Parts: sequence; C-alpha cells; structure tokens
Amino acid sequence: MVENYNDVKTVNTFEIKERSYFSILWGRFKKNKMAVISLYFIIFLIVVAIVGPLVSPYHYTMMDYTALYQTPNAKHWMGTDDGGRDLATLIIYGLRNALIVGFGAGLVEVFIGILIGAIAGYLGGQVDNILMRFVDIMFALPSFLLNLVLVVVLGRSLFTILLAIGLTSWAGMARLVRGQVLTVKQLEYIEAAKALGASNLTIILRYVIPNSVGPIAVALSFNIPGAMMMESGLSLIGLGVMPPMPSWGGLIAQGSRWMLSYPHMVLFPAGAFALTILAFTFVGDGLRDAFDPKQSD
Amino acid sequence: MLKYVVKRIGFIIIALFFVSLITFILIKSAPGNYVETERLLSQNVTDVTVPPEVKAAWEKAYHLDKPAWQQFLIFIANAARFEFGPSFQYPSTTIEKIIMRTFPISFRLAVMAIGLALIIGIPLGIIAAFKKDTIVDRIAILLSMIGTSLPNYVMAVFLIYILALELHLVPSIGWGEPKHYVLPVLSLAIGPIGSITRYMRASLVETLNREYIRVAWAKGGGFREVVLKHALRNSLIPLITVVGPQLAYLTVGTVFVENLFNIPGLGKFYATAAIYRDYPMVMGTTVFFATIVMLTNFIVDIIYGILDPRIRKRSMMEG
Amino acid sequence: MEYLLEVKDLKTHFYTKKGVIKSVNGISYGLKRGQTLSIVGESGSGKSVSVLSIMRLLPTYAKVDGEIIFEGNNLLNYDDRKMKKIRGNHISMIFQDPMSSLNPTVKIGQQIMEPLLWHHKASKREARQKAIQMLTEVGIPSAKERFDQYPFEFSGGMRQRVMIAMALISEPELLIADEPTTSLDVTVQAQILQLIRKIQERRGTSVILITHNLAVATMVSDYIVVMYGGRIVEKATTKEFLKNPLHPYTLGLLNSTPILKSRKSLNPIPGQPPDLRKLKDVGCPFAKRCSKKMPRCEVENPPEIKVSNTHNVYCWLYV
Amino acid sequence: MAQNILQVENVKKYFKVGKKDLKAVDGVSFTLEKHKSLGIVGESGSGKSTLARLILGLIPPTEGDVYLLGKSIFKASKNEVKQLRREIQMVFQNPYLSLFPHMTIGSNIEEPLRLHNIGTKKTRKSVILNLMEQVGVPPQYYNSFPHELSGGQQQRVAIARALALKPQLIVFDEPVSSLDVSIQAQILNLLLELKRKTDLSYILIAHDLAVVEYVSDLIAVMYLGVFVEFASTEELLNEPLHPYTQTLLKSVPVIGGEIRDITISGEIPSPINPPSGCPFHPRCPYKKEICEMEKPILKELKQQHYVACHLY
Repeated sequence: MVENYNDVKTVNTFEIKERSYFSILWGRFKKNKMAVISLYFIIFLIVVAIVGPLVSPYHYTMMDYTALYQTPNAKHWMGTDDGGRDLATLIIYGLRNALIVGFGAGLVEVFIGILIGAIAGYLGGQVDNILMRFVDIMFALPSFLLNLVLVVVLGRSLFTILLAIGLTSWAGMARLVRGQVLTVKQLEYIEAAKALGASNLTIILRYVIPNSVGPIAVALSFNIPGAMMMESGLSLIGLGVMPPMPSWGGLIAQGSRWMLSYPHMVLFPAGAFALTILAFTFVGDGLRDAFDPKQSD
Repeated sequence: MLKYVVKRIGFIIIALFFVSLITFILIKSAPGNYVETERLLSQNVTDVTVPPEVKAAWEKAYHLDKPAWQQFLIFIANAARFEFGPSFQYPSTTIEKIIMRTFPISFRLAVMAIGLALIIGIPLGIIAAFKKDTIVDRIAILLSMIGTSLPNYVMAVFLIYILALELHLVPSIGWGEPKHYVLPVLSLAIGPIGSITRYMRASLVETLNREYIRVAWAKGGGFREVVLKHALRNSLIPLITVVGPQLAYLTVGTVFVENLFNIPGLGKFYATAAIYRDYPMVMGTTVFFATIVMLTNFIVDIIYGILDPRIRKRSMMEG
Repeated sequence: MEYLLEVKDLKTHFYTKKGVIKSVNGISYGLKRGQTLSIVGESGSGKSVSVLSIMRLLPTYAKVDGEIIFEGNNLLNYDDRKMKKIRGNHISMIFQDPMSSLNPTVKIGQQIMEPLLWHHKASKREARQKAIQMLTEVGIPSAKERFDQYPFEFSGGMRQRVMIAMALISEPELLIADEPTTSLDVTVQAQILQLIRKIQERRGTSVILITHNLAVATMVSDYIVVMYGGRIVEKATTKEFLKNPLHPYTLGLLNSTPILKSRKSLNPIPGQPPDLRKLKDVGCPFAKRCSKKMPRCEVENPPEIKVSNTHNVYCWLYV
Repeated sequence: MAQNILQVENVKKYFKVGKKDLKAVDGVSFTLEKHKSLGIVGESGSGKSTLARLILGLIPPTEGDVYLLGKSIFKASKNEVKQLRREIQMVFQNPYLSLFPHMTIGSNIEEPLRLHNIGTKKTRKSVILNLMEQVGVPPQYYNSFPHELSGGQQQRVAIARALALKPQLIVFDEPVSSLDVSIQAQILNLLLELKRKTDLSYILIAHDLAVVEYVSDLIAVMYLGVFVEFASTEELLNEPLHPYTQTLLKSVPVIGGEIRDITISGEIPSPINPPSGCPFHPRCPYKKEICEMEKPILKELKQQHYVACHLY
C-alpha cells in the first residue's frame, strides 16, 4: 500500500505522553483567563466560608451599641450595621448560607433533573410524553411562584429553603438531560458502539455519560448562582432564613434602608454577592468553551 | 394553525388546573391554617378572643366550613370568572380588586423595561455582531454577561448609589411622578438588555454566515438590502421567542424591585401576603401570575408562527 | 477572441490569529467570451476562494492582490459601490448547496426579482414578468403559482434551478458556478449540467465552473485549470488536457478517479492534502506527495512551461 | 454451492412520521455468499442507509428477518447476538461522528476487544498497532484524539476498529463520500487489499456507481426502498435492464465524455407519499398502465440477474 509518513504532525517519538480527555478539557478551560481567575476566586470563597466563622472575633448575633453604623475601620473591616454587628462577619455567614443553598439546591436539581430527564429520554413513548408535559408546566411557571408558596408551607430554615429551591428549578435540567439522551441516542458513535456489541448499560456508562457531563456541568454552574439569587431574593422580601441568621438578600434589604446615610451597609453585601455570582457565571462560560467540540486545540 | 391553537389552550387550562391544585394542596397542608388566628395575625392583632358566631361567619365567608374538595371546586369555579373573594388582610375588599388596582403598576414597569431593553439591546447586538472579535464586541459581551447574571435587586442597589446618591440625577425613593420610574425600570431592564444584546449578536453573526446571505451579497445587494432586508428579518423573527418569556418573568420579577423601592405593585402585595400568611391572597395571586405567564408565552408562540412562513404554511397543511 | 476576464497573479491571503493562510498564491488565467472554464481541485486547493476573490465576497481579514481584468477594467481598483454594480448584474454566482442558498422566510419570486429591482430599478410588474419567464426557462412547471411559494416547498434540484434563474435574470456576461451539482443526486446533476449548458448556448454567457469532479469538468468546459495548494499546476484547453495531461498531480487525479466500465485499477496519490498554514512560499506545493520529486522541487518554485499556446504546466520535470 | 454468509428475507422498515408511514425499506430480499462483495447503489432517500442498519440489527424491522451465518439476528438471544456481533461490523459515512470523541485512537480501536474481553491490555496493544499498520495509520497517532486527524485518517481508524474483531462481513455505509478524490482512491484500494488478503465479505453502500463498481462483485440498485435490479457487476453495467439503472448509467459523468440527454425528469419522490404501483413510474419513459396499478416484483430474468419491472 502506498502511504507516506512525511506529513505526520510534529510528533516524532513513538511513545508520546498518555493524554486523558480531562487534560484536554483543562487545557481548553485554561485559555479562558476570566474563568480560571473565577475558579480560584470560588475556591477562595469556599475556604473563607469554612474558616471565616472559626477565626472571626465576632458572631452574627453580637450586638454592640457602642459601635453603631461604623464605616470600615481597623476593628471592623467592613464597618458595622444598625445593631453594631460586624458587617464582615455577617457577610461571611451570608456567604456560607448562599454557598450551602447554591450547592445544595444545585445537587437536588441535578438529581431530580437527571432522573426525570434520563427516564423520559431513554424510555420514550407514553412515559416521555407524560413526564414532559409535567416538565412543561414546571417550566412555564416562574419557579419563584411555587418557591414562595413552598417556603410559606415548609417553613424558613436553611434546609427547607434549599429544598424548596431545588424542588422548583429542575425543569430546565430535566429538559436538557432528556435532549442530551435523545441526541446521544441517535449519534453515529452510539450506533457504532451497538454494532461493536456494547450492552445498553455499557453504552450509557462508557459513551453517553462522558459525553453528557459537559452540558450538565455548564448548566449546573449557571444554576448554582441562580439558586443563590433565589435564596437572597426570598430574604430580600422577608421570606428567607429567619433572622438573626444573616442572608445576603436580607442584608441588602436592611442596608438599603440606611443607604442615604450609610451606603457601606448595602454596598458591601451587594458587592460581595455580585462578585460571587459573576465568578460562577465566568466559570460556566469557561466550561462551555472547554466542552465545545468546535474548539480546536 | 387552529388545531395548534386549540391544543395550546387545552394545555394552558390543564396546566392552570394543576398549578391551582398543587398550590391548594400545599396551602391546605401549611401549618396553623385556622381562620381566626390567620386573619388576626394578618391584621397584626393577636390578643383578642373571637366569639364563636363571628368565627363561624368568617369561616363561611372563606368557605372554610365545607370539605376541602368542595373548597377547591369553589375556588376553581370562581377563579375561572376572575373572582377570588376577600383576603385575610383586607376583608372589606376582594382580591380581584386588589389585583386590578396593583397589577397595572407591575405590568407597566415590566413593559417599560422590555421596551427599553429592545431599544438598547437590538442596536447594541447589531453593532457587536458587526464588530465581531474586536474590543467593542468583547466589551458588549462582557457587559451583557454581567447584565444577565446579576439579579435586578443588586442592579438596583448599584444604580441607586451611582445615579441617585453620587450623581443626584434621580430621586432614590418616592412614588407617583414619572421620574420615580427611572431607577426601577432601569434595574429591571438591565437583565433583558443583556439577553437581547447577546441574542441579537449571536443570531446575527449566525445569519450573516448563512449561505443565503452570501447569495444576497453576490446578487449585488448593499447593507440596506442584505443586512436590513434579509439578515435582520431572519434574526428578528425568533427574537420574540426571547422577549416573550422575558416579559412574562419580568411581571413576576418586579416583586424584588417593588419591595426595594416601595412601589405599590402586585408584587409588593404578593410578598406581604406571603409573609403574613394571607392564604386566599397567595392562592389567588399565584394562579393569576401563572395565567399571565402562560398567556404571554402562548401569544408569543402564535405571533412567531404567523411570522415564520415555514411554521405558518406547514401547520396550515397539517391542520 | 478577446478575453472577457483575465486574472493576473491573483493572491488571496487570510490574516488569521493563527497565522497567514495563503489560500490563493499567484494564479493567472483568461476566460474568453461565450466559453466555459473549469477550475478543478480538491478541498483546500483555493479554487473557491479564487472566485470569491473575483466577486470580492471575502471577510475583511482577507487581502487580495494582483489584477482581475473584467471587460477591460481592473476590478481590484473598484470601490464597494462600483463592485456592487458588478455583482449580480454583470457577474452572477451560484453556490454548492441549493438547500441553504435561499432565504427561508422570503418568497421564491421575491428572491429571483431582487437583482432586477436592485440594479435596474425595474418596476415590480416588469420584474415579476421576467422572473416568471426565467422560472419557465429553467424548467420549473407552473411558474406563476411557484412564484409565491417559499423555498421549503421546493426540492433540491428545483432550488438549484431557482438559483440559476436568479443568477441569469439580469443577463450577466459571466456566471460563476461553485460546485453547483455536488450536493445533488447523479440523475439530478445530469439534468442541471444539461440546463447550464443549454442556457449558455442560448444566451452566450461565459461560465466559470468550480468542481472537484474531473469528469464533470471535462464534460462541460472548453478550458481546464487544475489547482493545488493555492496555485495552478496545469491549465489547458479541454482537448489538450485530455490528450496530453502532464503534471504529476493531474495524472494522480486522473488515476484516482474511478471510471465506469473501464476496469482500470486506481493508483492514488499518497499522503494527505497540504495544510495551507504550513505550506512554504517557495517550492512546489505538491512536492511532498509527488512520486517524481527532485531536490529542487522543495526549494525552487516550479517554472511555467509552455507546452503550446493554450497549454501550460508548472513543473520542473518538463524543463 | 458456496456458503451463504448473509440472508435477507423481505425486510421492511416503516418509520412513523406524524400519522403517516415513511417506508424507508419496503421489502428487500437477497443472499450474499462468503467472500463476495455486494455494492448497493441508490440516490439519497432510497433507503440504503436504513437497509444497512437493518442488516446490522441496529434497528428492528417492521417485517422480515436477517440471517447471519444461518442465525436470525432479530430472534437470537442476547448472548447469541453478542457472539454474532463479532462476525459483522459496520463502517459509517462520517468517520468523525462515528469514532468515540473522548477516546484516543488507540482506545477507539481497542474498544471492540475490551467489549468482548479479548486479550489483556498488553496483548491488545500489539493487536492495535498491527491493525493500524494494516490500514495505514502511522503508529504516532496512537495517543491522538479523533479530531486531530484528517478525514481520510479517521476513516482508516474506523476501518481498523471494524476489523479488530476479525468479522466475516463488514457493511460500509458511504465510506468515501466525504473524502477528496485522491483520498477516496486510497480507501477504495485499501478495501480491495483487505478482500485479497483476508476472507472478508462486504457490503458497500454508495451513491456513486463508479465507486461501487470498483470494489464489488455484485451490484444492487435501490430505489424508494426496494431493489429494482440485482446482478453481477459486469452483467449489470453491460446489460442494464431496468429503465432507472439505464438512466443512472447515462448520468454518471465520464472523463472526456459528453453530456447525454437524460430521458427521465424530476427527482426521487418522498418515501412518505410514495407513488402507487411501481415506485419509478412517475419518472419512467416507458410507463404502461399496469405500472401505476401494480408493484412489480424482483424476478430472475436471466441467470443471477434480477429485475423488478413490468417491461419484462
């Protein structure tokens, strides 16, 4: 057979380094500098949320009537609020709660979404039809409505809020997973796998899941801040976690009342919130780039 | 087309039935669902004992003397006629009257925000698409990303600080004059501006790469003929599928902004009702909001079907 | 006979982030009035880019050099406004994929009339009449009814007929057809090739046909240009080309094309098509895959060998 | 008589499109002997790719059956099917889409061996390198990913993967239609070489008659879900009997040839609304009354030459 090896790429040695799919993804992700910075920032936030409460000299219930409305200073890095509480401590606790709700609700959402989406997509037919009509209803409703009702019913603890948000926001994920299952089901390489003699379970585990992680991860990275916003939104209108437990939404609502005289009381929580959400968004953006098959290396 | 419309309306009715049912069941299972405590609580009076005959009268007024399934049927039947009865907080008026009084305020905010978003978002998206991969484009993408990801109440905080407190351009509080609309509408609009810009850019970039656009250039068209007549048309038609849901979500999304700016819209009343466990009000408003959202999406889909010949002609052939 | 179009040392380079891509790197040829010229090559040979350069339908990061003399004027000196008057009026173009070449939301008739409306300021009525006449001429039955239909109501072969009608409605001197039958079935391909030839004979239009199919090229054209890696490797009248093909790439292409009922075995060119990014400026682009490669082929540009007045080959073998 | 490797019995495949049936394959029967190559030619919409998937047992038929080495693919037990899979393989039209995108070239070729528990990781590696050499993929590509290879190289990898289990039959679905002419010829020669060196049988599905002729012993012409003509390659090309085959032969461009008058007009109709009677009658120049009423069956007109046409 005629074959010419001249134009083989730059690889000259036969044993080139083993490369995994993950390393390729990471290589593409790294190209998006905002995403990398944001990822480090999120890791930093998680560390702060865990370590912060342990090292802070203040507690979120500690009132100090000798130090009301203080602007940032050496003792109180971000100042104090109308009860003389240390704003930085409040924000750290708010951060902790936001992260718990964000990741927790995200987990609930992914779990329900994958379950329903995969069942609908894989079984198809009448099951798919009924499940998807249900998803349609959930999707057509702003999740905020049901959320509000659920919180009224379940109560206002961190866990119930997390649950309520998770229970009301999985519709998009279910649609996405179903779509993924349907596309992957008719992809040529899945047909090829069938032709090679792979069983259904093998097909799902070895080919469908590795190639569906991308869109799910991307969706999740956008849904975590979504859950955080929902939590804060509920707090903002007075339906979030019970005071005195701080929440960013509650801090913003409270701070905005004093905005004219003490803007730091609202700007710090709002700023921290905005940065956190943007970080997640940028990571999501980076993930989307990394998983985009059109991206070349 | 007719078949499709009937089908969609059927879906909306079924969906609304389920929404009502779920809300009803949830609220029935809520803790402390007793008319006297709830009604007193919602009016901020707690230390009064209610005589039995008054209690019975109240229960009758809210149909609480009947079994649950009857209550539900009564609710559904009344809701279909847009009658929700009195609320706990405001026994002297009806919920539909409150909705009629307050919803237009929320709706006006939402429509103004969407209008503003279209006026700013469409040209911004077009510019970004034309300056693709330049610094202008990158800034537009970054701004729209920030705009779409931040919630409107955080936007509101920053806008108040910059426009009201630092620059003294507009008042930060108050309600009743046109200038009081500026900050709420801006905070509501920034999200939709972001998504419309992003959508327009992506859609136009894609359309401009289409073969039929190259054909139009090859036919000797200029900017007006090719971009405005061929490309923009095909990008604007699907835009309404983006704007429709935005409008629907915004009508509900005003809740936060109304709370922050103390605007007497339906969202504000809705939130207060939830805090004070004014169950009839929560029930009625939830179903009302759900109806509005579904109707908006329905109308958008119909308009889309009319504008796109492929859908219009195909559905005509099938139906 | 005088030349309608003369391309002299045409160079089209794309300036991308990852480096300069020299898609067309100095090609020259002439097309006489009423004749058909085929440009043959594989993917990445630059054949499509070379005609898009004539039409100047390239992205802004493409730089075109050389001379394109059309009816005595160098088109490369034309500004956008003057170029617009050429496109679709004096030079028309049809593309590979008829399925995506028509705007899905605009009626067929409207799209066919556009060149007339844009260039000749014809009245709608005149344009409509001409369009229906053209539709009939390209073999579309009941043209009057078809005029008001949308592209999705047409099959692939019918759409390519529509494209031809659209390209010829303003009676251009030159028609450029870029792989016009590649995405069509063989029986439909035969119909379309027949149609192009008939119309050309009737109207005397000159044609440039871009194709990867050597057989199609030899069947319809008077003159053949073979491109590889952005350059011309051989050009000749079809007669001379068939009788005496010289360049190793041309021979390789001929030996790679299966011929029905010939029972000859294929003798393919080894290796892969070149990566234009890595192709050097000096040396023959085909050297890497050439079985008759000499040392000088890699370091010196191949000379132009005049086999006859109408047959040129660019190869060191024939010095 | 030579052993039959494949027997296809009146297979049909209807897809539901709304409330109508799309008759992709509408009754195809044939047998294939060992070490023979069959080419199936047809235009887009003729149902040839669906037929390939039916032969592989990738989709269940609406009617009919497929026997591989005498065993029904559709009635076999799970274990039997897995065993049968080792005997029949497929190569798809778009190599990029049919290779596993998240696996290296080596892993892609290794996958069938893993799935059937053949060999150890170490012994498999030498098998893979052997296969790569056999199909002409340089060993340097072992750890590359599919998207890093050219189309021709990808198709070679797909062929190597199909060869890994040493199947007796491979179905090639338009294996060269997305490739450049010079690369196409390389792959076609590879197919011929494989056939010469091994006792492989194969079915090649393509729209290009010249391509099919080059590598097949037998040719079947498919139109709207049925075989309209089926004969040995020489017989079919020299004495085409069906009007559609005749047109097809006239339509194929030939180097240095003339554009010939095509006697048929129009295009292949949609399989959702197929014509009554003979599927070809709306385009047929020799149409008779019976053609509109009755669907002709595939008859053996001469020895080993089958035609479905009312003319005969």
